[in-house]
Amino acid sequence: MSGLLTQEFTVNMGPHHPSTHGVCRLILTMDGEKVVKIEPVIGYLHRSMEKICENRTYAQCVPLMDRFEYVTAMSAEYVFVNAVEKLAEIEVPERAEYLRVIMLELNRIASHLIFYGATAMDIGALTPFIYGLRERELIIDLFEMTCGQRLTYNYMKIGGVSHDIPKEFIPKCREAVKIIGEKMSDYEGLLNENPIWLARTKNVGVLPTDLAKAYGVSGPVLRASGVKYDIRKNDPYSIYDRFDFNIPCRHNGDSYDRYLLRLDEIRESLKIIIQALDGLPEGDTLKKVNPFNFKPPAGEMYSRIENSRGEMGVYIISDGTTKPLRVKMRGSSYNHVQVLPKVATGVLIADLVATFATLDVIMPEVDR
Amino acid sequence: MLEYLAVLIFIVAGIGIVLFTFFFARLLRPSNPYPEKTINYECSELPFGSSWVQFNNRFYIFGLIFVIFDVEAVFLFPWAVAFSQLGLYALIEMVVFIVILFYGIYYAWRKGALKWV
Amino acid sequence: MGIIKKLPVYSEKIPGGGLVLTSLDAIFNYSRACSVWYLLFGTACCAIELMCTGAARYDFDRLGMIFRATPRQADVIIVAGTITKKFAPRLRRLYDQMAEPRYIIAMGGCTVNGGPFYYDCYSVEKGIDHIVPVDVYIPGCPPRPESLLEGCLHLQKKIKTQTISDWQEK
Amino acid sequence: MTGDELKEYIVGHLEGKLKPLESGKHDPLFEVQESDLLTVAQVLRDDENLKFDFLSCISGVDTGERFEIVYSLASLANNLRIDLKVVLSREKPEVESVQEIWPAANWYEREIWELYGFDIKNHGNLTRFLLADDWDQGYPMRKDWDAPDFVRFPELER
Repeated sequence: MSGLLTQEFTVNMGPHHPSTHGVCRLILTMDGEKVVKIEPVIGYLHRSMEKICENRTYAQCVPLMDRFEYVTAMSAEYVFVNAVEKLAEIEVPERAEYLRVIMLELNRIASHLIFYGATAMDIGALTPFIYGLRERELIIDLFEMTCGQRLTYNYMKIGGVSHDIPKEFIPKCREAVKIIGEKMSDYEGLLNENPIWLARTKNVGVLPTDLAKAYGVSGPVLRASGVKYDIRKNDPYSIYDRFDFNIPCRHNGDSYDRYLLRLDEIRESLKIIIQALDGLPEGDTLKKVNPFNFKPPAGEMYSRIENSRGEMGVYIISDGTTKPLRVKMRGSSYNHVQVLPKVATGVLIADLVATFATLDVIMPEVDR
Repeated sequence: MLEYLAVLIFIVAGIGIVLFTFFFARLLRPSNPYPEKTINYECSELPFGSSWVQFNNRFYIFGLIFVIFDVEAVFLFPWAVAFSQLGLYALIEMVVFIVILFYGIYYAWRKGALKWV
Repeated sequence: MGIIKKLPVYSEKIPGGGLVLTSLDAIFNYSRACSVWYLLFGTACCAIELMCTGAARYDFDRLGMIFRATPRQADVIIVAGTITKKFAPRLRRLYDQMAEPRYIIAMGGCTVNGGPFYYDCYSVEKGIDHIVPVDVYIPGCPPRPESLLEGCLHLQKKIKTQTISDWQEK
Repeated sequence: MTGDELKEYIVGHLEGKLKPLESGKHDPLFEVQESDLLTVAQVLRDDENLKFDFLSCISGVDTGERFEIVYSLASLANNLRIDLKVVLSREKPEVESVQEIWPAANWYEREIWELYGFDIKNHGNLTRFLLADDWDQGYPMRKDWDAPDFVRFPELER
């Protein structure tokens, strides 16, 4: 049977495709069902954010950073604000630091819940999508309570956070953490031992460790390939060194491990949130900085944080005026799409979809 | 003669309903084909290359073998339902039927049709 | 499409014809309005809001709106997200490949006139109304699911006011 | 290793090839000549207690009067982070491709070639990438770039 003369044909897994998480186009050369060559084409969401940032004051760049990575908008804001505060040596009040950590971890859980729903939907299961987004709404209510927006929060200001949390935030947050903790067993019960899920994700899209490091892969994808590296632990920013949480790490780097690792990370984030809620000090939440003529001293700075997808960084060059000279945004999905052809060639197209889903790529990070 | 009339009406009604639903919708819906609309959809890109290629039809062969044994199961159902009234003769008959088909799958297996390439 | 094209002409001549036409309109419009299938289409931040609107709490299915992956089976494209210059011809092609009667909901500031990417931006289309004919605009960046639902209700109202006679030109 | 020890160690180890700059606020920033970029990068990656095997990102910079390219490197094993800056000439900006040392650089360099117009030598596939297929208006990220429909944000007088 294998001696058949078969011809290859090229097909577009194009910009408008349910499983390319936005608008990424993969030109596939196929031999029947097997993918022979993948050539990613990106740029369908290139909104020239870096050019816009060069003509905005620092305070105006923050809402733009939300649109840079809109699934975890808090981490995009934080990475920019953290860079500017380090450039200008601004001391952030204690309460603001705690609120930031709570918001960052809540946003990480919300992003992993979207990952859980979207990956399952790509692989064919529709129920997890409804499960995941149902719990995510609890977290979105918390965000809405504090900063009024569901997706692009503009919550973190240079020097602190914009609003203090209302009274009913803490009980609602504890309740949400409890509910998500319980619902985790539903999520795992639905998919972890599901034979179809195992057949579709076990040793599919295996990313070896050296390939992962060579291609600058970071975050859960890197930790699923055996490298125990998390910026919150290895190069702690903000007050992450005060909380004890461990870094889940798995070794055979296939889609199943990447999926499991993100569920473990939800549990770690729940632990951090509880510790942060217990230790939340009183005090003011913003060290007021006049946003219109705020001029940080001239200098360059690459600040990076660990968001739900991987290492997110911002390289800011300020020349002492009110507008940054250059803001380079680094998203981790950029490297994950670059490593995709190395990981998913020679497999059936169904495995390509599973690999692409578990790499958890979203397009604004790639196209900026 | 009358019974045949009932059968005739039944056939005509069956075919009529199918044709009705099929063509009545064609009369009612707007149809406005123009070139940009009739290119085949390839994720909002212009389709390049042709899909008229020889490809490895491993799925087609599995589908074929499945259909054979699905039909076998269809024949088993009436027999299994009326099994108690039929007695020994029907049992032997069915066993022979199953053995013949069992030989079929053995042939396909030896020929390598079941090998997943 | 034979008879329906000539129906308005005949119905004027027959005394009770107008009644036939309007009642047929009512049937068509009601059935089309209550099951508008939207295309699974999302480029940027509004796509996440579209997903949330499709999920459990702000359910789209209440309005009879189910997501379809191909434009062949979709009635409406909810253009959720920024349309860049690179993607504009693709959006036009998607719209062309949809079967009539088809509609477009422009969701989010980017599709109305470029939104936050209007100034200093070299690669974003400033609004999509010069690419595809838009039926309903939904402001917001991203608009709340409630405003998206309201936009869909507006679309349903718009569908219910259509008549067969104006199908002929479209 | 803290920031200053790292600076001395690297300057000592790569005598004369790179000099630290003060403008790097949080992590050490070095300036490297374009000619010996590859040798410095090779040493930074393979040196035993440096091992910068993780290329975070490459940023092209146009400061109005000169072009620069900044490599942000990280070492997963020893938790270190530095930046390398290469100043390029204004008329003919070109730089060696560091793809052999860090394969992740492929797309970053391709993007810089497309948006800034730096010529990346022996890169392999410098092709259209982020911009629209029929883009012919030059290199948009340069400070002196302009286009007919390019609307500037109005200056709000305070």
